[in-house]
Amino acid sequence: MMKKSLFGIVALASFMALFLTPAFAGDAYLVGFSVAVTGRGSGIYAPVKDAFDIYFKQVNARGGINGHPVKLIIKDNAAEPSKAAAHAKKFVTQDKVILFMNAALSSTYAPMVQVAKRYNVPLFFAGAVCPDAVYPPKADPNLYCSTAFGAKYDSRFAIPFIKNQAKGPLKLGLAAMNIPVSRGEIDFAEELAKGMGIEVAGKVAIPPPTPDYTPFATKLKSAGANWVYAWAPWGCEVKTFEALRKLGWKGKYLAYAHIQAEDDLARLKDDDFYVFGTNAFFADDTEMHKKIRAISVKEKTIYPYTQLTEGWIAAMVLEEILKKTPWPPTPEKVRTAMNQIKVDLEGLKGGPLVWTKGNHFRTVNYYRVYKWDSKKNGIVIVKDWSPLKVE
Amino acid sequence: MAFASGYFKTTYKSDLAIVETFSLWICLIILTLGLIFFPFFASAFLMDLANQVFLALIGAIALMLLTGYAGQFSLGHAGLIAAGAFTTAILFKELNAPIWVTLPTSGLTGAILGITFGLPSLRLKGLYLALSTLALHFIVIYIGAEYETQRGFATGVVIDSPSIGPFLIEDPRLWYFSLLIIDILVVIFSINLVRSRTGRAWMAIRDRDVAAEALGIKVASYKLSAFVLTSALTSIAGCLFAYYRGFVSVEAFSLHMTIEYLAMIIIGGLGSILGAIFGTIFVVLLPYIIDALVDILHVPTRLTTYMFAIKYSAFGLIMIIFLVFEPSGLVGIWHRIRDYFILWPFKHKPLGER
Amino acid sequence: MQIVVNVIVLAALYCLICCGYVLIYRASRVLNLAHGELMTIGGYFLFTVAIGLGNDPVQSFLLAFIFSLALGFIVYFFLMRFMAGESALASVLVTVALGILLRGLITLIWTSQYRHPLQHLGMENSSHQIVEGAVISTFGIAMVISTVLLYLVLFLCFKFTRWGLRMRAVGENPILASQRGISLHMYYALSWGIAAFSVGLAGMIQACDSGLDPDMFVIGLKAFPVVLVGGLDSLGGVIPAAFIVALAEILTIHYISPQASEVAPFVVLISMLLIRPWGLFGTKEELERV
Amino acid sequence: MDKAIDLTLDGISLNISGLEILNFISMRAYKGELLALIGPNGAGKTSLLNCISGIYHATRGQIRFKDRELSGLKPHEIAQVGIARTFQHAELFRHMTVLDNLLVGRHIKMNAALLSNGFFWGKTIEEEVAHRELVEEIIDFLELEKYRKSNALGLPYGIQKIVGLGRALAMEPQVLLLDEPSAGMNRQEKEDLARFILRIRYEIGITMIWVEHDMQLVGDLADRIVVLNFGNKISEGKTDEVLNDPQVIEAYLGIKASAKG
Amino acid sequence: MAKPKNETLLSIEKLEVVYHNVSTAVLGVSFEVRNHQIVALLGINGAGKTTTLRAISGFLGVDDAKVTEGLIQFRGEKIQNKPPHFITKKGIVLVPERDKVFENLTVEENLQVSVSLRKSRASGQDFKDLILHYFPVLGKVGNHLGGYLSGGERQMLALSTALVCGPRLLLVDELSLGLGPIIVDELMNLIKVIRDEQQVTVLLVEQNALAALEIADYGYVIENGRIVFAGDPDRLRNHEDIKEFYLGQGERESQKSYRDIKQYRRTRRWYG
Repeated sequence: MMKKSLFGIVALASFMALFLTPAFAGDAYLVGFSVAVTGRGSGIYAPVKDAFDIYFKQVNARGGINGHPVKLIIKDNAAEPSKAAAHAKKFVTQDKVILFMNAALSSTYAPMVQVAKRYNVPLFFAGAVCPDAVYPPKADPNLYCSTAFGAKYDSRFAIPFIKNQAKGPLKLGLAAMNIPVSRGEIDFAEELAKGMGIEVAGKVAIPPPTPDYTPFATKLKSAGANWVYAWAPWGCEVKTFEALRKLGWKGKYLAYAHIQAEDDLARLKDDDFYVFGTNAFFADDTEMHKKIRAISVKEKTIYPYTQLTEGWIAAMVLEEILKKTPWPPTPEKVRTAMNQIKVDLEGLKGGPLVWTKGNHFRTVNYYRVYKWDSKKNGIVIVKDWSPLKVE
Repeated sequence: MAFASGYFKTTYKSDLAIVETFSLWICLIILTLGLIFFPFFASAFLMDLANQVFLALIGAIALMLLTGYAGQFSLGHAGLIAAGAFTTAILFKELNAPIWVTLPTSGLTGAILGITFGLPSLRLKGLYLALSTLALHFIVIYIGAEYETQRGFATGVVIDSPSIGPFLIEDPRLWYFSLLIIDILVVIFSINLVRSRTGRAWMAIRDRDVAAEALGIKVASYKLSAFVLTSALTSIAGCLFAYYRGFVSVEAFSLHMTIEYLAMIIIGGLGSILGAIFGTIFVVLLPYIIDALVDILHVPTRLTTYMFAIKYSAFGLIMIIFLVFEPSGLVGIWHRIRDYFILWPFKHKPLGER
Repeated sequence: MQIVVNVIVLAALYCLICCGYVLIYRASRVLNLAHGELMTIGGYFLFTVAIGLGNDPVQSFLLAFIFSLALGFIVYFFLMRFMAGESALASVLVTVALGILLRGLITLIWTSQYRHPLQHLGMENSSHQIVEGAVISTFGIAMVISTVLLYLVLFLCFKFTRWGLRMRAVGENPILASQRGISLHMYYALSWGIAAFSVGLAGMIQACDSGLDPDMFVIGLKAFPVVLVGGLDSLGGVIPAAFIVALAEILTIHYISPQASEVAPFVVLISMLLIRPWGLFGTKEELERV
Repeated sequence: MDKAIDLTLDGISLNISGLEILNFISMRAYKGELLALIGPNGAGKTSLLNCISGIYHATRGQIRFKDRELSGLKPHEIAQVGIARTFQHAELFRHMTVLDNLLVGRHIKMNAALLSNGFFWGKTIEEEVAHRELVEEIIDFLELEKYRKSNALGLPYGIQKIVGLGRALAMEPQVLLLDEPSAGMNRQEKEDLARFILRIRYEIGITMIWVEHDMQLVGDLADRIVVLNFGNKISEGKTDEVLNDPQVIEAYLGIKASAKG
Repeated sequence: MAKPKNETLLSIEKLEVVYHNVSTAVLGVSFEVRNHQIVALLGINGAGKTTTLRAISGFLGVDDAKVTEGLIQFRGEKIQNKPPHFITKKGIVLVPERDKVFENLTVEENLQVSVSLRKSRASGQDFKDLILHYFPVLGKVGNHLGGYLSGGERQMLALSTALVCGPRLLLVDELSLGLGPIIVDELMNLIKVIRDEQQVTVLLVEQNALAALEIADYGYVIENGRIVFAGDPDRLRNHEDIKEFYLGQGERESQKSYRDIKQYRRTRRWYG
């Protein structure tokens, strides 16, 4: 009976803990961050958190922003919408953050968007896909996005690129993962391609947990595709490519460059595997890259430095936002700051990231294409920054 | 005039009362008052947790009726919630249907799915049945994903807050009270059900189906009725879920959700509505309790990544601990604590008590 | 032709995964829902060992085998042993909880990054033309060969060795087996060990073939229909069932729609349950018992 | 005795996976009589009961209740016809109280539907109270008062059997099949059981087919006896006649019958 | 009470078994089995015989039963609540009432399954000869599955697999169940032979008291979980009550008919 009573007391104490949220120092910029460190797709989102950790450790070590430290309240939502929703509510009502962020599966977006709208607090997506509401011309006043992905825009760059690259008759294969985001983009790419007079040979949507990609690759190969375009989570893109190669497919492959792309290019060492994206690779070795690498090594980040760019950019943007937010900060002031952001990303992207009142995505999206070059035994740029205006 | 030295029932009707004693009435009234006044001092975060519990409770009670009372296993619970949510989403998007259309239609969809996927229960038992209902999950999710993709709702279908007449149910407090009323209805409905003819038939089938059939219970139709009722209730919960969250997306209905519901009824204690309530509160709040404990510990930011992984494991570990050491569930602990106070200062139950 | 090879490789993978489901179920009437996690961990074992040993595939694999086997024993002795006599549902839920625990541990130890053990083993996953128009990768071959070997060894053991015989006896009637002097714990642990080993092997080959990440566990769930179609308690039933399901899946990819391949196994499962609820080779009494 | 025939079995044979369990058994039960079915272990007595109550389906032969053909009916349909049974091992619903166990017995006599049950509206309450009264009568009849709200799981074996009997009685059957009701009872419990059986026989007047091992009980109580041995009927008739039939004594008491083969 | 000779092999004291933490099955049974004897434990269905045997042979986790009170001693060692395989290795082997053979294994395989206590002393071949010596029938059906055997063959196979374990004490539950009188006689005699030749002690649990007392050296009567009577076979056979209840041969006239039970004991109604 003693043990059982103890059990009850522990339960009661934990329950009380729910009500007692720790008080934060009043002089910090409070930012909420709900991220999928565990659970589905956490491989993409956890590095963002990793980058934020080291970035703001530095910022705070420098004395913070405008003389105030930045306090990130980081919560793990394990990619579950209900947890993301609860976190958002907690950030806004209990912690009184001035802005909150999301880096998780797209299913967590809507509940957080709801909170942002309802409580009129800006929400900043630092994770994967940008929701429609951030695009111009009528961007939602509370939603912002700095991520590399640009649904609909990516394919607008990719399909013409493939058309230009292809020598001889082009037969385009399309690969998506069977999740609405990915399939939507690939359907869009199919229309684009058809509009440009490209023959689409085969389109596959691969169910998320697939033990064997070979059957899907077989389908693409037997359809006679000599170029394949994939816009899906990285695992799906690269595994489809590998499966195609294992089948002896000789064509070329263009995939969206996720954070893992650089490492995998070096691993696969395949001359016909092209990746495109809006973030510069560490192969560029700019000053900024050296800096990130140095800090990452020094702080012993959990994820390799090559995967930190995405998070680093978001962190730079956040720093810029907070810089423009005069003390004492309010969501209102943050919003004002966010509507006139121009961040020089120092080579991490093709140009500055600019937010305006009507465009919370970026005014210009710069794309670059990389691939492995076995002659040079390194990653080379196939096509340098090409701007694509976002309107 | 003599006073009765205890509580006596004089009619069979009074023996049927749910709330049997005066003191129980007082407890209930205090609980109700607490529930009524809770929204007026709770933060929006706590309100959200309360609403989450209320939402989950409908599904948990439905599953309890099916598994805890009728003895049928199902792994398709998340699929049923998804079915309700997608019915709502499709009706809302395609026909701009109001809640008084979507809610019953969701229930109907659930009922139809219940019949379809209850049919294997006539031939299958236990694990076989559980695994065949897994197909329900995958098929519903597949259909949902197809709808989302075909209609171009890449990041999920957004649904507006429902309105009943002139009232727009958007405020968490309004949600709270709406859900509270629905929950109370569901709880009372279930309690009534399990103490009357239908419930007894279910329990008879669960305990000994051969004997039940020999007593004239149509085993097949009762199994089906359990599936239909559960599915309908669950789908209704799915509809409310869609409205409360304001969006529907296939990624939100993973198998993990099914497992959470199973955990609710088993940790709560199978075969008890009270157990479903306890289990729901426990399972819904557990991650946040661990969260809060982590907050109190003030783990350095650098280590939080590890803390999150540990937190994720802890959910599994706590489930294991419960299943291994407390098979009768939270309701078992509750009975022991209650007995302890009732019997105090004596240690043992008098003989002859059950 | 390629389609046939694809079916064979996929069926081999399913066989390898489902072997464990059946072994554990036959021995202790528990359906192990943490099987996918055991598989993933097998892959991670190989990854860790490969990094530690570096470019030594034979030793790496052997060590990873031992780890997987040991994991199975540990799971039995420290967890499942306590579930004897509990309801089937509770036992199954324990394995579910174990799965959650293991997934958390995987993220904790190995993070959520994509991993590629092949890099560290110093091996190539090249492809080989076996017949005109059909190609198979090295690890595809490895998958098929190890499946054949595993099943062959298991069948021979069950048929001709004393412990195999006793394992069958334990599966059929644990009480009588125990009364005939067989220590159940040992045989249950053995079945968990072999199950963890076989599924870990699947995980290792899978990791070499197409990389490793924590989400791999879902493949374990995808193999479910195979076990049910074959009959939960029938090891021999797994093989035809795996072929049927793999065939259905691959034909769907090719002739219906690739995304529908997700539900194809379940359609097979449901049609199977309508015709023979106890599976292809399962015993009818089995159905009554569970 | 009223000679109206209640139950007719006509050439019942039963094969289960190749094993001949019952072999062309014909017998009849007259209205209101207490018909004992005896025979050594494995003679097929319980199988015969299972055939009547629809749990097994006879391979050949017919079963009629009054003029109604019963072959092929499902157990619950047979229950609705008015044939109740008890089980050798009571088979109570373990997690339910005695009261609820008995109320399950009232199932076919109640007709409130699911929704009305859930809302506990007028009809349900009326029904619950009315049937509760009837069940209380059975509790009174079988002297189960002190176990009313106990869980079936913890009851002494003898009491479980009596509850099983009560559950069958609650169905208000016209024919009652008793499967070794006295098994596992001591003398005192058997005396009680005998009393209950007699009361059912004379007061309520239900036809009973009674599988029994205890020869004394059979000898004292039964009106008529049917004897089975290895799936064959070897004797049928008035109690005294059957018990003195040398063939029965041989089969039953296990004295070597080499002469007969 | 006549004291049997020889040293005590097995002694049970005030045994109490609880199933599922609630229902008590056996209440305070006490008896003992002496070396080299055949002891019969008689009683009707549900009297607690099988539970007693199961308690001696050990419970498994799957049974959800345990010995809560009392003592089971085998050669002076406490063995209650030990797992069955442990007890088998101590030399107590049970031939259960049902599920006595592995139905999906052949007869040969059934014999091989048993873990032998005398592994060091006898090779597998010796066992085979031994078994064929007692049960020549099994040699003919060696390749048949256990499930397809007749009742008698099944019982013989069960006895054989138990013998392979090399028991000191053989527990036999309902040897006669479902068997014809001739085969019962045959088996009973075989048990006696085996006892003599193999130095085995036998505890026989039977409903068929007549057959059991034929070969037993000592007998106990168990009723409602209690030993109500004990003695050597003659004493049991000649006791009026035993005759009445278990041998079915009491003089019916002398005993009270169930019809004549005084109804007023509990109720004030008379019937019949």
